[in-house]
Amino acid sequence: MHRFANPAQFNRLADAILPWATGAFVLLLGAGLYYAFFDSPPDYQQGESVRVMYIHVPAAWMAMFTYMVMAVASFTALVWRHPLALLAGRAAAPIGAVFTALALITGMLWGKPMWGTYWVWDGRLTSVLVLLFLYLGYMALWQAIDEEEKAGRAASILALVGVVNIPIIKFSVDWWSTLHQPASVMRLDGPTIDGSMLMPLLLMAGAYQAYFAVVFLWRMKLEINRRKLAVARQVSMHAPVGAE
Amino acid sequence: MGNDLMCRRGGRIVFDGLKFEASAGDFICLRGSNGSGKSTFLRTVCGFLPQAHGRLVWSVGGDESDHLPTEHFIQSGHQNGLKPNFSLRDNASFFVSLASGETVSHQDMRAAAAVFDLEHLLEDSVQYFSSGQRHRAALMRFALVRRQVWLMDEPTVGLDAANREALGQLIANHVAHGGIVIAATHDPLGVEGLELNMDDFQPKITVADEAWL
Amino acid sequence: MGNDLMCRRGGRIVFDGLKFEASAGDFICLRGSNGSGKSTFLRTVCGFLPQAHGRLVWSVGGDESDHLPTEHFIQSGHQNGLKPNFSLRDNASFFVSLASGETVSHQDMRAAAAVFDLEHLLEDSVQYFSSGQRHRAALMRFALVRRQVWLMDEPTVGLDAANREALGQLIANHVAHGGIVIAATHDPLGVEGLELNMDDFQPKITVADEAWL
Amino acid sequence: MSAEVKSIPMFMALVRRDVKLAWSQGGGAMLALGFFFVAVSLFPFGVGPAPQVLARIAPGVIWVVALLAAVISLDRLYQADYEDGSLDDLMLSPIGPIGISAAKVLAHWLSTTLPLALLAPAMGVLMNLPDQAYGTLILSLLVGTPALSLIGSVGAALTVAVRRGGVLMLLLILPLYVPTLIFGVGAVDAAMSLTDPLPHMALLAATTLIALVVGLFASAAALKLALE
Amino acid sequence: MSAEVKSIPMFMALVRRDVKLAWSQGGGAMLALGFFFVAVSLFPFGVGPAPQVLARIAPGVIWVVALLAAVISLDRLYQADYEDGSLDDLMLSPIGPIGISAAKVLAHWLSTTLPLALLAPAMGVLMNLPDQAYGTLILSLLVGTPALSLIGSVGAALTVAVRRGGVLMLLLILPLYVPTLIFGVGAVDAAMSLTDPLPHMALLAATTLIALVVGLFASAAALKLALE
Ligand code: HEM
Ligand SMILES: Nc1ncnc2c1ncn2[C@@H]1O[C@H](COP(=O)(O)OP(=O)(O)OP(=O)(O)O)[C@@H](O)[C@H]1O
Ligand SMILES: Nc1ncnc2c1ncn2[C@@H]1O[C@H](COP(=O)(O)OP(=O)(O)OP(=O)(O)O)[C@@H](O)[C@H]1O
Ligand SMILES: [Mg+2]
Ligand SMILES: [Mg+2]
Repeated sequence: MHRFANPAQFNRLADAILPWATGAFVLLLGAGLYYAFFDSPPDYQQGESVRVMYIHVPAAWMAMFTYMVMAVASFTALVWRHPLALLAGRAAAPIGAVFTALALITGMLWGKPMWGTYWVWDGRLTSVLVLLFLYLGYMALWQAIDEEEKAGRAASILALVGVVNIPIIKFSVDWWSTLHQPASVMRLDGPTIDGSMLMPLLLMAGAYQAYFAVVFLWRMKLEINRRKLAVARQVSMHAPVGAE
Repeated sequence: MGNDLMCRRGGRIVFDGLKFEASAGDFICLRGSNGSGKSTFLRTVCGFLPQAHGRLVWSVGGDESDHLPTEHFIQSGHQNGLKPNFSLRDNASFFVSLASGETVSHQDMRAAAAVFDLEHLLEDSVQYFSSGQRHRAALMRFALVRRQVWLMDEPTVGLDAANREALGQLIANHVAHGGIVIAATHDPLGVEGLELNMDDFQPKITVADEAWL
Repeated sequence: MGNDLMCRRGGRIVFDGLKFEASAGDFICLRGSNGSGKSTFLRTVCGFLPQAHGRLVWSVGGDESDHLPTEHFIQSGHQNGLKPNFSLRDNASFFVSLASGETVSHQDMRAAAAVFDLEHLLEDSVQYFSSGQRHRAALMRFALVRRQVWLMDEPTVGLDAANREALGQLIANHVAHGGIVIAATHDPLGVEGLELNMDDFQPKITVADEAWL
Repeated sequence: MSAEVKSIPMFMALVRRDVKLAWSQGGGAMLALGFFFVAVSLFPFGVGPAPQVLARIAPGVIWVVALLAAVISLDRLYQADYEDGSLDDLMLSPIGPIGISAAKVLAHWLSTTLPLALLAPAMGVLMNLPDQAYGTLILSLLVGTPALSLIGSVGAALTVAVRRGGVLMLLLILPLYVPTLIFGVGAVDAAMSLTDPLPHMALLAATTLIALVVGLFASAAALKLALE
Repeated sequence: MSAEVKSIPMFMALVRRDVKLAWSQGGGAMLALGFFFVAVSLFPFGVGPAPQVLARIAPGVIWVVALLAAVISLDRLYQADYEDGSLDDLMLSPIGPIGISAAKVLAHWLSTTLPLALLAPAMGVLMNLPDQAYGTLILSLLVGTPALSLIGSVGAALTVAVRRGGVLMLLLILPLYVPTLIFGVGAVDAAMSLTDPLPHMALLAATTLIALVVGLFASAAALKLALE
């Protein structure tokens, strides 16, 4: 376990992955945006506004995916007391919050033309809002407790409690028949969406994944450096105090 | 019993390389200047704080273990753990039933109160106690519950001369009966024992390189 | 200055017939067992508690008055009056600006902190202080603001030997410069002065007939 | 003598103490009940006394205010014990962290949220709730309030080391209260409109069960952390 | 050098400290704002999202919740200082008890109730408040909230010596809040129905003025009592 704990090793690994991930992000995003906005048909029901989908749907997926990353990191941190896992959770949280906010905002913008209102209190929308609050709560807990390790473990407990919300997001549309679309891509019996729409959707999803990888690794490196700096500052602050 | 302990709080190392051993009948008097880590050490022994390094070993009846089962010790810290709205009797009887699941007899209660001359205050609500009376009420627990190991953080605070003497006797008596007492204090306690000076275990490098790991 | 004082708390008479006098350069050491009324006495002198009987007279520059204007004294009690979220510097500078309306210079701040060896903790948040550090932070006020009369309730609590000495010197120094210090304590302070033992003023009849009046 | 058997009297002692504390002078139970009563009775002033409007919003207002009252009293569930040092003593008792949070949650429910449920019909009268909804209102509160205590306990334990962690607790737990609120109000609304409240009740009970499992473990873990 | 002139910097120092405390980690201002936000946003869950029902009750809900948020944060207006001993130091400062309560009320208003008023439009959106009512909503809160702080200060000072005097304070001050609530909601309702909110506003302002005079003196007297 502690072989991967080594921050130097992690840094090396991150440095190796980062350029590839960045390249993949640029390529996938370019292709995805092109197909989404220029080379895919408007929907026969929704017209041009269907193009919001290519931003909305991958964002919603990533909101849940990132939460799971955070939850796994939290579990690792709590059970194996792995400091790098604490940092991983901390690095993932703001990215997830941004994805969630993006899914919410694009959903709301899409809702106005489709449902005639920005917001309804249905199961899917509500549980995604709860997800946003969970991200915010996680980050707030990190902020609120000065002692970093303690803060991180408190936040990890919250993250694990919040995992309950993920299946609710996923299955709320099936449990309560509501306004929101049920799953058409990620379902057990294969996607039910037309190929001309599926392709740009998957490209965009890939781009979001690559984006996540880039920002996540970059933030991890940042966190590690920040910790190192904090330690160094403490050395200079408290060194003369020690009873030599 | 403790071996090469290191303890960290808020990312800073508080003490390092501490070794100590205590066996039945020992009194360990923790000394050291303010902030040297006496309270931190006691809370580590209680199991509240994890040690960053080193091992605490307890051997009870031949078995060695990392954690001392809570049936074997009792502690009192900087806060007194009393509910101001309750009478002293209620506070005490709750403490006993939580610690041992038993109810305390009227007689035992009075005997325990007598140690620090609190009989006349038993029915009074703790919020009207003077600071010294309050502290004595907190110390009453050592006379209420039988435990082998006593951990005391600054037990003399606010006590007048007569009660300090009573405290010294209580400790001496416990030690004489095979108990172990570890007490952090700045005052003389009038009990013979080993001294452990926390100033001797200040970390050489205040922040270890792998502190963040 | 005080004459035949009696003080009542919660319907009970705490002390009775207390007489004392203090003039510039006096150090009065309040003694007495727990619950004898030391804290009550100090709070009466502050003006927080009304005396049930008797008169407190202050003469400042020839004028006699019942209440000592707050510009002349400073007190510290069982609680420390520090905000745990703030750094020591913030706590101290707020205390000064509230007490005197002035801002304290960087230099004065460091000098005051140096009295109890707190310079290195100035920027730290008080919530991470050890108990002794916290108490020293509370005592720092006496070095921050110039007042003639100092009222101290158990100033030695939790201080290590070096800081007790510093406290003794601070008091001795103040008294030598014409200050008045009244301190309630169970510990020796190492300063010469008058002793006032509260045990001598316990009420003869515990419940006075006119207590309900 | 097994540890479990010995722990039962300790557990009961803790429950008794906490109930007694909650009801002693200045305890949290009175505060929550007072808050519940006063806040609900402000609504007719705020919204105006039109009976059909009040009736329409009655289940929602009663549930929301009950929930807020629970939050207010949960704020100090562990904080008070932490501040006066008795949390240390509790944690050293043989019942362990899970036992402690179970006992404290039970005591909170008995002393605070249960009385809220029992007081609710009176609030229903104030809010002009239709007759057919009273039974479901009480029942939904009885089934749903344990979830409030349990979820709240996690928030309270997580923020215990944060001085006046009130806001943070609010932010952490109120989103988690949303399902309970929705199903609870749903049941009462169904009863009011003379449809079947059972599906809502079943979901409410499921929420409470999930809260029971997740809540106790998470509270216990958070408590241990708090003392470090 | 007169005492008044010297007291101004002390007064300002106290106001600054209290504002800083309210906004520091775990301070009361964040709690009140969080409570306001969360409690209002629970109503659509509770009452159901029907826009016209929400709009109908919007002024009442926003005012009632703002009032409850103020009460929650007032609970510890003096209590925190009393418990940590700094109330002793304050009372010995030359600004005197009236100065202290004036400074603390001002700080409370600046740090807590004023932000509530500024946050209110956002809550209006959540509650589907009609466009024409926003101006009056903010104005009514600006005029009315000082009364909340002032009246609350009396209750907080009276109960400071009672441990966790929360209930007591609630019962003491909430009835006194009713006039403010009625006039405040009345003004917003008037604006919503396109009638003149001015008479309501005038009454609201009068309430605040009365609270100013009575509140400061009563708080100061209660504070002196608390330290005995
Ligand atoms: C704020 C409002 C909205 C939120 C929070 C939201 C949330 C979500 C979430 C979480 C998913 C992922 C579901 C999954 O993977 O199973 C999703 C997918 C989706 N959403 Fe939304 N949504 C919102 C509004 C809308 C609107 C207005 C529409 C269009 C009518 C819409 C259409 C879709 C579609 C087509 C999918 C993909 C379903 C699939 O193929 O799996 N959403 N949304
Ligand atoms: N708030 C109060 N209400 C009623 N009685 C009180 C109150 N505070 C203290 N007393 C009682 O008044 C008496 C004197 O208390 P005081 O705090 O003055 O004692 P003290 O001499 O300072 O003792 P210590 O050395 O323990 O600090 C005690 O018997 C105490 O029980
Ligand atoms: N909760 C905390 N977080 C971070 N650091 C802390 C915390 N509590 C104490 N410390 C720091 O740890 C060091 C040791 O504190 P500790 O309370 O163990 O000292 P102590 O020896 O008991 O001192 P005292 O004689 O003053 O009681 C101090 O420098 C203190 O500032
Ligand atoms: Mg200590
Ligand atoms: Mg005293």
